[in-house]
Amino acid sequence: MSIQTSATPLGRNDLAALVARDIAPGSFVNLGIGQPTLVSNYLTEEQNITLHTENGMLGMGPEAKGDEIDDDLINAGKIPVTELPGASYFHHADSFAIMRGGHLDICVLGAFQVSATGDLANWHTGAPGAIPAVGGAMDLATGAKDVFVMMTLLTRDGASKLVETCSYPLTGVGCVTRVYTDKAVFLIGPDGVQVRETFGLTFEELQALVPFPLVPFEEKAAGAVVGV
Amino acid sequence: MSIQTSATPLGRNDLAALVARDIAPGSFVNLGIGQPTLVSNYLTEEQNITLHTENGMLGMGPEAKGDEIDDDLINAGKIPVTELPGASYFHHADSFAIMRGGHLDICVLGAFQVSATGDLANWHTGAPGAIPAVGGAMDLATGAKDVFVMMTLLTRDGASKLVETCSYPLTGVGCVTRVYTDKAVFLIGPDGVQVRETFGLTFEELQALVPFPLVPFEEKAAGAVVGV
Amino acid sequence: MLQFIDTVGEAVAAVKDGSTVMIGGFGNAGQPFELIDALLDSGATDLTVVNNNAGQGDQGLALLIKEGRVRKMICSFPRQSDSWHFDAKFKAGEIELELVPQGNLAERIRAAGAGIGGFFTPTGYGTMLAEGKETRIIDGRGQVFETPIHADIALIKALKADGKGNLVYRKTARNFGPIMAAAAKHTIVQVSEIVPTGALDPENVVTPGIYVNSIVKVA
Amino acid sequence: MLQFIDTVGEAVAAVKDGSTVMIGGFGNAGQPFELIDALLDSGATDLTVVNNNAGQGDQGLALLIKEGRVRKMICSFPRQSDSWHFDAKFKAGEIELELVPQGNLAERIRAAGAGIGGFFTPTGYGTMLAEGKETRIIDGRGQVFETPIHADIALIKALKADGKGNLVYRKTARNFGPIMAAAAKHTIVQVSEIVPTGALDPENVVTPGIYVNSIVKVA
Repeated sequence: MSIQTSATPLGRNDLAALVARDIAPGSFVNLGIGQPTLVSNYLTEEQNITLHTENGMLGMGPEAKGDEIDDDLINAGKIPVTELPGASYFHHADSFAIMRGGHLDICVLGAFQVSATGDLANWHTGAPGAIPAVGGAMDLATGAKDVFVMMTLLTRDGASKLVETCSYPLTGVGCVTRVYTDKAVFLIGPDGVQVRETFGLTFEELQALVPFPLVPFEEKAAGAVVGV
Repeated sequence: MSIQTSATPLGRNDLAALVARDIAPGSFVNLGIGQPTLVSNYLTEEQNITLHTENGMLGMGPEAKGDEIDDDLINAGKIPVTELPGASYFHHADSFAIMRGGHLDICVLGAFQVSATGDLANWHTGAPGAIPAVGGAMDLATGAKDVFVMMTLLTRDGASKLVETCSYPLTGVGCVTRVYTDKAVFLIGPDGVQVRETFGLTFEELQALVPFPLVPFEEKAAGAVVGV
Repeated sequence: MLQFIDTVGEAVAAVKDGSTVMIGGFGNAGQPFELIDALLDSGATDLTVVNNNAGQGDQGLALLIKEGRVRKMICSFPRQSDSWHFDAKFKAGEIELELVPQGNLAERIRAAGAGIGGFFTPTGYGTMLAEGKETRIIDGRGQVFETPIHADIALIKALKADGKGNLVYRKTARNFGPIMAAAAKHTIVQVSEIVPTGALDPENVVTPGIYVNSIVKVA
Repeated sequence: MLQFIDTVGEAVAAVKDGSTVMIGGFGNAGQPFELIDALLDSGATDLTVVNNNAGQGDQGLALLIKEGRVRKMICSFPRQSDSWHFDAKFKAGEIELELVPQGNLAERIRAAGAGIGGFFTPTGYGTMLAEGKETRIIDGRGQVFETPIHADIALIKALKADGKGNLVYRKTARNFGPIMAAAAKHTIVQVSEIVPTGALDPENVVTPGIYVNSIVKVA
């Protein structure tokens, strides 16, 4: 197959760099807590990306260090951050109106599972006695124009997180458009799940890991860069 | 009857002064276009009333004159107005949230008809071919804590505008709490329409003009000053 | 992607025949007169226009209506002393009118920008403007179901824009601008001044640049 | 009527047993810690609390929960690494939880302040948080009916207030403050500074004084 682009699986940072490259210049983006936050390290000034944080800000800068730390300026993960020129602040309903009204070009989220039709499960294990917490995950999943997921393809037990139907409680239905994993990049669309590239394994080896039929990427289909 | 307070009917300015006196200190008030606008001339500094205009402002001052005129600062009637210290500006949805969310203590409106149960008709004659225009009337009628109406009691043809059931198209259902007219002040409540005072006629003479039974004011019922 | 455009004519080229166009302003305050004039010159027709009024005198929106370019008006207050062009078209049956209480107009525009599928409001309940609409009693009050108003284009006026498209307005000229910017797919703004990015205090930005597509400075 | 109050203790006297209390803040930013401490001292109990979280560490809301004063939490993100007091009460069945997606929480609070009887939103559709709720398909998207969250009291933190009760906030500490101020019958605000009426630019007021009942300056 010609779609393989790397001889080894991608590490978290390489994956973050790949996601960053795929974001169109001028896009408005929300990066979820955890692994997606790494993407910000690889966005270039030329890309002119504006980052949104759900707690009321556009134009969020890098994590604050030392004297920059201001208790009144944090991100959704409650980490102190900085403000870039051209930033703006707004209240929570206005902030979620940006998310829910379809104004964000891309959000990047972690996941427990993604289904073949783009269902997302990333907020609750459903384990008995577990205390659920949802935050803004459902709003992001439902509201952004494109929802990218970053995750390892397999659980620690070797099960695929890309599944025919999610067994974990859903965050959103049919919302995920791309899945970036250590082993491959998947594009989810009306024609099924396409494999755009694989890392350290062939399409056939990848297919053996995923419990539903995959489709090799066709050049005529959705390309790489997404956003504005 | 002891409720008569004036030997003659009240003129528009005297009526406006009466309404102004009945507004509690510290109230937030919206004055409708036309006759209700006169009320602002009789509000005192001690009352500390804040005026709202639906096109996005709290803390509206008197009409602008001469050099004060600013095309960007108008009221709902599109008249140039002024800004008082402590004013604030907001967009239309936020402005109507103030009205619709029940935050205005009082609005004062004109009317074609008011019914015995407080239905208001003040936006449309319903005449064939008439072009309707509603503006913010329905939002004010439905949203303010108290809706005061100012009008003459009788039409030019001598018909009572206080009616059992409105024949004109409604603005709001059961929303009017008080009616200030040249001939009497009426309080509308669950126990019917009380006459608080009459101007230039007796209760019996007033009753003869109004096509449903009126109730003389009882001291134990709602008093004069309304608002915060 | 945000664009700074030299002329109002180029800016309104985004308006196509059949477009739904929101136009900001209440009275003259906040009316983007230059953009409306450019829209008149552009020839775009069969428009649905969302504005509080339906044109006044012989300028702006009134001329668009006079020239037969507006198929439908969605507004709260069409009839005014000087709305003669609308009045004539309406009486001739040549323009459609959707009359909306002003607060429902504002909230429906806001709903479109905020991704709300519809909402219940007491405004209009029991009146002829609720006829044919779904109603229900909520907490003892009759309420009417209202749906969002989306638009292809918004034409609005602001005071200043920075390099990111962030906007501030002036006094009661703010009115419909912020909610229309959020409700339209493509928002075109005329401003009096373009300031460097960083010159607007982030606390005081009223419309964040995410809602803005095209900015044109009008002298 | 707006009141300027000397102490947080007097300010929170308005909170009664059984009250629904909205508390501003996201993380520590915008948390009215002094008002919450005063509420703890006041002894008010059987409270329903609306906040994004359910207390962190051994301070503020976490202590109210620990002391058994909160009957029910309405929040989006109760479980955190340091939410041990909530976790213990929840596992013991001693506190009720209404878990709400954060955007629905914000929009439901906003709806209460804006007089909206309820609204449809795609958020949560097809998930367990929509179970038992009314749904409908609007423009091809599944949507869930959500109702306003009203409160008796809001406790919020702002940066400055003027003599009319107008408020401005600071950076991401703004968060839930403006919408909670509008949604509660009685809004209590702690501020860092009280400035003379006229000192705040009317263009930059975030919460107009109409939404504010009590202001207390906290050093």
